[in-house]
Amino acid sequence: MKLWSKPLTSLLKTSAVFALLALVYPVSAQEAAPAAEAVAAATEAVAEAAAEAPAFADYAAFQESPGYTLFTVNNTWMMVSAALVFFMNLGFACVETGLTRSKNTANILFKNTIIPCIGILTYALAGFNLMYPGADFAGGWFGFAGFGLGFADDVSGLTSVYNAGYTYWTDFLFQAMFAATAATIVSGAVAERVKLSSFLVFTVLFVTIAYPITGMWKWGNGWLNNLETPFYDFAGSTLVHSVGGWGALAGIIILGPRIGKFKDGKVLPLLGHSLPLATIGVFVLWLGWFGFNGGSVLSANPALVSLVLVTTSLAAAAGGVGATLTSWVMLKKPDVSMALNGILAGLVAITAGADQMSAGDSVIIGLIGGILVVFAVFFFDKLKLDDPVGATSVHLVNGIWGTLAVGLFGNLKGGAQIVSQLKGIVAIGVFTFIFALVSFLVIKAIMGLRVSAEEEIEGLDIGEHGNEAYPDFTQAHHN
Amino acid sequence: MKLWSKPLTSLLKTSAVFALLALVYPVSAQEAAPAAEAVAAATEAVAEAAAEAPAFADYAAFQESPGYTLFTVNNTWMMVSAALVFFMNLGFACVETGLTRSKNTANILFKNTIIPCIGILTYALAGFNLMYPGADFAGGWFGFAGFGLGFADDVSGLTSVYNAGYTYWTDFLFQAMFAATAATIVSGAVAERVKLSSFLVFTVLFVTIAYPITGMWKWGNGWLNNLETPFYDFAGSTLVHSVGGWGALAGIIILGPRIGKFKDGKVLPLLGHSLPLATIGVFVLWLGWFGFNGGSVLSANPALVSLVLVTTSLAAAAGGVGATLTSWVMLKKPDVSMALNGILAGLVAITAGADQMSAGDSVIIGLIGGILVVFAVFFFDKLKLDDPVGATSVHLVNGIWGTLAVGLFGNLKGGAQIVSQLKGIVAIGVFTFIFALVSFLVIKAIMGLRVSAEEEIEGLDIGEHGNEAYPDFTQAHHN
Amino acid sequence: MKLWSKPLTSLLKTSAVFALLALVYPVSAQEAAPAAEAVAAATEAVAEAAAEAPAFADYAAFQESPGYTLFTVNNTWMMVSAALVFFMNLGFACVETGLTRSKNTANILFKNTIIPCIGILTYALAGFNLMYPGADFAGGWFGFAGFGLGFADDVSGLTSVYNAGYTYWTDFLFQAMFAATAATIVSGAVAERVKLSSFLVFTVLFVTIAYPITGMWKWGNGWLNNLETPFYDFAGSTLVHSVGGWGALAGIIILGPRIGKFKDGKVLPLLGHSLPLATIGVFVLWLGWFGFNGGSVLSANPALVSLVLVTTSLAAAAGGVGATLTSWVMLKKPDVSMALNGILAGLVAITAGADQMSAGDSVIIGLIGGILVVFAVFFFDKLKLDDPVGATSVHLVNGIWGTLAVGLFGNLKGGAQIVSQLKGIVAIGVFTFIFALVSFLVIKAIMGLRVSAEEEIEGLDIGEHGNEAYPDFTQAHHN
Amino acid sequence: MKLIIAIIKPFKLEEVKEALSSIGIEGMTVTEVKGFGRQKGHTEIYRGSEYTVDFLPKVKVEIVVTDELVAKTVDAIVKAAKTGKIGDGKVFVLALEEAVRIRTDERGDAAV
Amino acid sequence: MKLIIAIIKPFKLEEVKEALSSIGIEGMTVTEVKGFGRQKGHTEIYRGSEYTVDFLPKVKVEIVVTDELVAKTVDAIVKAAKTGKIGDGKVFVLALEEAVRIRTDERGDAAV
Amino acid sequence: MKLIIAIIKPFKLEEVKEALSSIGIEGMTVTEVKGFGRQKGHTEIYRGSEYTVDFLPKVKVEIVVTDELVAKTVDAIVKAAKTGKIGDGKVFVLALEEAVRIRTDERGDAAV
Ligand SMILES: Nc1ncnc2c1ncn2[C@@H]1O[C@H](COP(=O)(O)OP(=O)(O)O)[C@@H](O)[C@H]1O
Ligand SMILES: Nc1ncnc2c1ncn2[C@@H]1O[C@H](COP(=O)(O)OP(=O)(O)O)[C@@H](O)[C@H]1O
Ligand SMILES: Nc1ncnc2c1ncn2[C@@H]1O[C@H](COP(=O)(O)OP(=O)(O)O)[C@@H](O)[C@H]1O
Repeated sequence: MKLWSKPLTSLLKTSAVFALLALVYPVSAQEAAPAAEAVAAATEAVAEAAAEAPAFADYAAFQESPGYTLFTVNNTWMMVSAALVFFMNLGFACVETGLTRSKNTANILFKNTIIPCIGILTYALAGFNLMYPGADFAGGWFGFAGFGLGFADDVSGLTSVYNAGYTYWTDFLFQAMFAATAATIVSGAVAERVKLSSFLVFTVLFVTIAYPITGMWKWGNGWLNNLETPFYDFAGSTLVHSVGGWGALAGIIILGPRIGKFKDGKVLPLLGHSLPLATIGVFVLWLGWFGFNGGSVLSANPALVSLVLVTTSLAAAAGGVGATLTSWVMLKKPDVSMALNGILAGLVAITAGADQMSAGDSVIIGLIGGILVVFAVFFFDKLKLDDPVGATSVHLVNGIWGTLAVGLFGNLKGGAQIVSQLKGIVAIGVFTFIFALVSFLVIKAIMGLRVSAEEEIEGLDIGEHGNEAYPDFTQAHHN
Repeated sequence: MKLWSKPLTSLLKTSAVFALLALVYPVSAQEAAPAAEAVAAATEAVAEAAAEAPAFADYAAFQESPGYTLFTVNNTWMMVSAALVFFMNLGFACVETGLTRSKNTANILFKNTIIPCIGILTYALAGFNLMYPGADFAGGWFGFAGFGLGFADDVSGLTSVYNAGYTYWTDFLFQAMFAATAATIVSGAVAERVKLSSFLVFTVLFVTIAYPITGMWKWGNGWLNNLETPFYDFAGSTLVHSVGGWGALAGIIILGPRIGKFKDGKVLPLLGHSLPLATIGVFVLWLGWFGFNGGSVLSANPALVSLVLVTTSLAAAAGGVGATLTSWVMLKKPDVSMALNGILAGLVAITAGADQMSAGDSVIIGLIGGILVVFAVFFFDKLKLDDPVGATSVHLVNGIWGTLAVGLFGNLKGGAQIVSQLKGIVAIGVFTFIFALVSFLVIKAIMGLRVSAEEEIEGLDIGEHGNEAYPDFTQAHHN
Repeated sequence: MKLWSKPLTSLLKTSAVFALLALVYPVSAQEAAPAAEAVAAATEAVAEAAAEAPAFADYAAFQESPGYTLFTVNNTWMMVSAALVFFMNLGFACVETGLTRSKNTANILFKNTIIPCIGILTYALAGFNLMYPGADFAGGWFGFAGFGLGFADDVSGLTSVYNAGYTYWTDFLFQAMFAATAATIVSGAVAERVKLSSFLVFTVLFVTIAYPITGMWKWGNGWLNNLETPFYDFAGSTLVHSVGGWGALAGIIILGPRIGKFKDGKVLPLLGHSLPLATIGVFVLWLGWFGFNGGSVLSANPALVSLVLVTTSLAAAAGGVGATLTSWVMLKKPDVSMALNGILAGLVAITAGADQMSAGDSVIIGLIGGILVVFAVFFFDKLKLDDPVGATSVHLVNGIWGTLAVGLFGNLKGGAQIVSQLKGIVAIGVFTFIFALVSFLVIKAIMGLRVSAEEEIEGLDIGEHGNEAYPDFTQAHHN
Repeated sequence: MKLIIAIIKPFKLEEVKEALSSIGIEGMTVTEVKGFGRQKGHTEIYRGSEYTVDFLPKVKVEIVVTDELVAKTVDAIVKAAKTGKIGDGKVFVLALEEAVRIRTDERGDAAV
Repeated sequence: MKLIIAIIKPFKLEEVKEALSSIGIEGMTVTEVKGFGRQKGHTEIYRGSEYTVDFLPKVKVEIVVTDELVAKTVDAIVKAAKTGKIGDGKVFVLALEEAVRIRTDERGDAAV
Repeated sequence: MKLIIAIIKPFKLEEVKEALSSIGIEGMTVTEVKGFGRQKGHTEIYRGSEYTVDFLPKVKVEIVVTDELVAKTVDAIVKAAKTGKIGDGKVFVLALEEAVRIRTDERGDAAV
């Protein structure tokens, strides 16, 4: 692969990237000061409300109180956000299905359908109480508040210890939807060869145990949240996306590449079967991110939420443009799947600091994310790590990049913050990667992890489900 | 079909179902008491607001009043909910298209596109005023408030007699979106053989007359709402889903099966042509249910709406898991379309009591719904009733199950409630089934109900529309 | 083409249209008076809030104020609306992909993915400040507030001069999402033959310069907003849709038809490759219109927003029915793509006056829109103007019709209004059409506008991207 | 050995397959094709423009048989595929010089 | 009778069909195929990896004609399908032993 | 000249193509087909009902070669396509009377 075969054109095109960077400078130069203020104010307001809540005799009394309406607004926004995050499951299903072959379509759809089902149930059973074990475990590494859902019987229990801006149920719903996404990320990377039952066992372990434990370190007010300069991860570049990405990396290392992907030291692409599906998926994910990041403000605070939505959208747009330009320069033509990955990269990258960045910061973070994702795809291919949908490039690489960017740009930038970010990245990465690696190895030893070569060639749809995804359309499966 | 050919494995797998049930016990054990309180409080609050509304001289005066903001929040949530329920039309379109053959795709898309159009228009013309005829008809069997939309000219008319938490227009919009779904349910069951013009006539009758009349019995404050122990159907397991299901049952009885479905006493499956479409449909429907059930609280009441969203999501997840396990045990492999139907089954089943259940109750209701839907598909096949998309299994069987479940679980459980639930199920079932049966028979006599065998074999796309859904992809139609 | 070959049947069917019109009369007869009142009240309320805002020392003080909650509600609704308008990009992508051939699918998806990315970035860079240059440019033809995003540092700067009901960031987000749609409209019309790089250059010019300038004339408080009887365009029948439509018209004139479309004076249809995609697109667009029109109220005002959602939905439904009946009468069978176009036509048509119409008005406006779109498709075909997706018929023709309808129906009807509407239509049409024409000509001269005939025959997917949209499905491209 | 090519209506494939099975033929290869013949296509309309669909979906069945089975095979196909309506299709017979079973390298009649 | 097999460029199908109609041939069967020949495929890139598309879309037209029509048919196809550029395709002619019209059981030339 | 028809397993296409290239054959036409033979299809279940997928995806490769290349070609195909498992497919050889290269109007061996 001669990637710089036409140096002059490349140079011209590369300079276009820099021209764009230059153009965004005016955007970037703006101060994000009001945002910072807003953050402080919001935090206070939430704290106050929390203090107030238990004062009411019953729910009716609370409804009569002046704070009830604002509480209702906040809760409404959080519910809308939860709905949008839920919808991301469809986004993942479409992206992963679109970027894989039609003979494995039913299998991938099934996984992406049953994972949120399992995720929501196990999160209700244990995950939620592992991730948010309560005040007793503040600063710790592990805590558990018992099985099942439930809360104190009086009105004060309407909200949990972790929020005062919306109800306990809303809290659970929003967090449960987040949990499901982490496992879904893995499913794309291991697609087209992993045994269904084995993967489902992994999913249960991953979403019930691994995700909540590292989540607790930060969002559950564990040790990472109590560093001198606390680790910062606004909506989960690390806690959700990198976690999924580490799981994906462990999976593709142990599984090995799909048959036919690498031959005589060359990469033979196994083409995804439907770009429309992949595109639908990316738009649905972008929409979902309005809730993923917008809801992570944990209130409807106008200044903060709207800033977050703007930084999120700008980073997504810049990611799309960055990946397009990079693939245009490097590959001579703009690759559609790279543009799509670029948007996701921008979204993942901004997620850690979406509330701390100016418009210009977010453009730069997204643009770099979009460039990174293209090189990351090359890089993993070089390493003969086969990730059909680019999950590691999107979620792991950009999850790390976005988390680091919090120390490099925006309100929190600074050396101490960089150190804290690195601590969080490494700690969560090491834990999750080892957890996933061991889980996969144990599952492999006990029940096997990969389908037979015959089944892989014929397709997992027939092998695992006895289904065909498109029985009306004749098709021979060449690979 | 030897369904228990491998008794040991089956046993093992069945016990997995029970293990899951056992695991959810802790979830289930939680009391839903706060919810019950919340219900009472909410009802009161709405009543109060209703009493207050007419006090204002004009809209501007109302806007100055302290209650205006809460009114605005409630109204906003209801509008968002209406949008989500509207989106369910796409969900139905995708599920029904995905589970049928590509030669009938244009026809099904057309029906699912034009039904909401017709439904909204006829509901504006008459349906709304049939379903909500006003206080004069309280406790009755039938009422009509005249053609067209409109309300008293002063501010008190901003909201209708049936609500005080949002505007008259929001009320109409939300209810109109509900109405369209009932007819859409029928369209899936009769697909691939029903004559287009005949079906459109049925749709107009069904959505303009049948649905509003039975709807009025409960939601329009008719006789079912005034039983000593009032019939309870929170968001329409019976009023919407069973009603659609009864219409579907009448349709498939009169139409008979598709050519090729049953041969020499055996079932020959006619495979749906696109699992991705079916999956997109199910996710869109699940999202829509956030509005369908969440909006049925008729306000943004934080405690109630968030509880409803949690019970809804848990039931959907449990339904998906229940159907997957059942089809895995019974059919040896997990069937994707069954998992999808299971999610819908769980959603339909929780709909009647979504605001009255604890988390654990909703898991059990959904799980049973998911198991039921698989057996219901077998059952209707046994009866040689051909329902390509499983509409009767999903909407009729689980509509009944969910309505009954209100008497068996949650805040309202008890003998008297069971009796009321049965009254409602039977009364609405008998009326709707007979209405649909007679309508179909009359239409059949006058204009014919089924396309010619030739057209059925060639596909309704060419026959009814002169369109091809996928002209780019060569395909011979084998069945 | 003998369109009236069966006069009798046609007559019968045509009378069905009129019967429907007669039926809607009761709906139509209702007065929309409360809406008018509501408008006035809302405008006042916003003005007041604007006056109040600067009174606070900082954001925390504002949060303590009684107005904060209503501000939060309004802002939340606006953010939800922005999300829905964003989602329209997926709608356009699906409609345009579905109505074109599979050999150009990757190209169309790419354009519809990168356009919003580019649009959001350039709107941040310059477009927003061109469209809303501030009070200094009131009544003018052109203004610019400088590059980049940003606002005064104190709390008063939370909202811009153009709104007081939501934050500056929300404002930007909502407007940026609108901007992207205008360029997307063009992309459908020029599909299957336009050179990618050339089209991207056009997009940048169009969305950064042309759209904001004419937008400023009305929404930026320019000269059209300061006519004695101000030009009225509630949500952009002209400012967004016609603008896109004029760009589309210029494009298809200069590009010429696709190879094979016109032969020996006959129209040879080049069939779109996926009706499911087109249908998904239309439903997503309809959903998006809840935000497009609903958000254009610029607050969550319950009376106004809910009225707008009802008029929008009724017009969409009537458009679908109108186009279906028209195509049924004219073409003997109901064409699915016409029904879909009809819904969009109704939506575009109601957009200019969605807040000024009664339910009945909106049904009539939508119905006429649906009829118009069918004839417009015939008309452009007659002129040998090749528009694969009907963008000119939907957005240009119905943008004009809807803008005119504001002078013919509803609260503002009257001679003076008609004159103002015509002024706006013509002024914006002339400017945009010439801008687009010149842009296309200059681009054509410098870098070429159309792919080679060979590439067009083989498909732009291979030519422009080296991608295949559906590599799994064998297909020879006949045209 | 002969190569028999049958062009039939798609929905007749199942019956033809069964008819062939019942006379002991257990190998065939099926292709989806489009046919043009006396059975005229339909005139359809897309977005207001008429067009003719000339090519109708057909299925091509290719069967290699030993010489003695040819007549029986042709008859079985004709019987099973006939509806009596225009467009029923054709059967063509060609001489085959050699047949090889890839798995075993068997040649000639043994390979069929 | 002969079986004529023509492999042509897909976008030439319409012209070939018309050329055949104009010399009175009213039956043919069309299959979508992929061709490999002197016309080399393109090198494309998917997610950063180069690959070659060797197989290009072609259309195969099969026509059975009576012996006297063979030359005319071949010429008509060659003329209509020619662009002069590489990849125009091939025409092959095989001897046919028998033809049967399924609808009527007609055999031989009458069945064509 | 002969027309060689090979029915092979789809995933063997690449190897067969390379085998043919290596003996100097640079033209072939490929069709996706469904095969029915000794290799029985699988019994599957859709929504609770069992059904048998009789027709398995295969690829048909058609190659026209000059007479002297026939044996070599058949051998190359058989070698490359063999897995030894049931369902490997068949190779058929037919006599060809004429071949024409559309682009140049060349006839006979020159056209192959
Ligand atoms: N001369 C021919 N060569 C090749 N295929 C033919 C020929 N004539 C007919 N066919 C095939 O047979 C099919 C049926 O032929 P048609 O003329 O429509 O009806 P019939 O079989 O009743 O004569 C056609 O669609 C075409 O696929
Ligand atoms: N020997 C052959 N056997 C079968 N098909 C062939 C043969 N040679 C060429 N073809 C078919 O003809 C098409 C065109 O051939 P190609 O060599 O590319 O160009 P040309 O027709 O100009 O010689 C190929 O794509 C292939 O489908
Ligand atoms: N008599 C036949 N005529 C045409 N095609 C055949 C015939 N026999 C086999 N085939 C084709 O060869 C394929 C493989 O044949 P099969 O009997 O399954 O295995 P094997 O090649 O090992 O004998 C079949 O799927 C079918 O496409």
